[in-house]
Amino acid sequence: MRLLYFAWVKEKVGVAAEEIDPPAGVATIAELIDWLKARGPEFENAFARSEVIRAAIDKRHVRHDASIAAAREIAFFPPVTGG
Amino acid sequence: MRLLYFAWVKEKVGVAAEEIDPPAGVATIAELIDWLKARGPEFENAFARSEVIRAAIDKRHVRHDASIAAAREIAFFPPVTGG
Amino acid sequence: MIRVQQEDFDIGAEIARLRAGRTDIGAIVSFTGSVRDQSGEVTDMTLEHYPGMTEAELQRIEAEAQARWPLQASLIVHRFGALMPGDNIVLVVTASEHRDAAFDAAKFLMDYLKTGAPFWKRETGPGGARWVEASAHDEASAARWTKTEARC
Amino acid sequence: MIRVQQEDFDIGAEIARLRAGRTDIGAIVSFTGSVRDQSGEVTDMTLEHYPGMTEAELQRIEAEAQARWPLQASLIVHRFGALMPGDNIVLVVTASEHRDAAFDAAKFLMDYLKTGAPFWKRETGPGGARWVEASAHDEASAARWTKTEARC
Repeated sequence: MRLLYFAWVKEKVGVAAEEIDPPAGVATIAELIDWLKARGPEFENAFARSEVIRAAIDKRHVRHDASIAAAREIAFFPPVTGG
Repeated sequence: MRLLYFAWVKEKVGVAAEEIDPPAGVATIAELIDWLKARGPEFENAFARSEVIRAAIDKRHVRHDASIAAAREIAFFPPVTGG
Repeated sequence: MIRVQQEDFDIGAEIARLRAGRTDIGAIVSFTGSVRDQSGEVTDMTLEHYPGMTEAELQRIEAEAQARWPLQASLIVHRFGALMPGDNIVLVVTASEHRDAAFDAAKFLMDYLKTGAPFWKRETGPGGARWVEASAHDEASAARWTKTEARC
Repeated sequence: MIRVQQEDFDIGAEIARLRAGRTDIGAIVSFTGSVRDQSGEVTDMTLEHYPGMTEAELQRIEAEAQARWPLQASLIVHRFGALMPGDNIVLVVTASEHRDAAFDAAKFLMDYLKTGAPFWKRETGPGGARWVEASAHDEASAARWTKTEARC
């Protein structure tokens, strides 16, 4: 699946997008965040306060308990500040 | 003092403005309306439902119990419908 | 600022003038009221007003809004005379740092203007001419601003 | 209708296009959000967004407003990219027969857009660049529309 990062999440992880293939046990957004944090200090840092991180699956907002089973594109970003 | 009439009040009384000199006993808007109604059928008709008539003294909205003692210009009109 | 005029107004130009050269404004709300044909029931309209009192009332209403909300600028333009369906009647513009003040003040200005500014609409339709009746809803809308809770 | 674009918009032209040829509209509300310099604290701003999701969210929010209020027309235009103090960021326009629907829908669109549309502001000032923090007030403003009582 494809991961996208925006705003300071992108700055902290150091990339805008990447393809990942998490193990079968990673079933939800929350579990995906935990898996990402174990990949290195830049992910550990970006997702340190995971409760403020927002997520979208296939361009729709989802909660951290959402299943990622059918996801093609998952995005992580801070609370939005448009308008 | 000068009287002004607007909208259907003006149409019913048949004039837009006039100078009047009511007797000393006419002290409030309500008493002025009663005095006007006795002047003829067009006034009787215009002020028949006096509770819907709005009044202004010197270009400020007033209630029917307002004193007309210091009034130079008194206006009568229906509830406003601008905007 | 308030203006009472027979001629039309240009919404974009009015907003542009209000904000010209300013970089401190965060939110601008405009309200435009126009003549509705009401499914053919209205072919034209005449707006009568009370010259002198109209200006005084609009100024009073604007001052009240300026006292209640932190407005950076405000504008009321109201037309009178002969109007056709689709024509502009009234424009209210409010500018503030934040959107709540701009929205609330614009709504307040319209609610108060509707019940206080001495204008009277006379509509002409297929059945002839008639003076528009005041709406109880407008009275209620204006009354909601007099509650202590400020809104609604 | 919704648009996401880098270039500026013309408020007057957008409103004119929305109402062109129509005589059934009674009330038009516009909201314009712009970059504030915040007393010199902001020299420029960059608006990042999530292409594709932004359009989907704005369409979803507009459809929600159309379902809640009897709107005759609506428009959301949101910019992205590099902006300066005084520049326009967002335009919301709503048209309805009556003013309450137009006001409430415009306010709703802004409240929802503020908490749902995937935009992120990065401001630059004398002290450097920083990502703007989301406001708890905006979350509360959006939440008020989910109460059964509809408003406030």
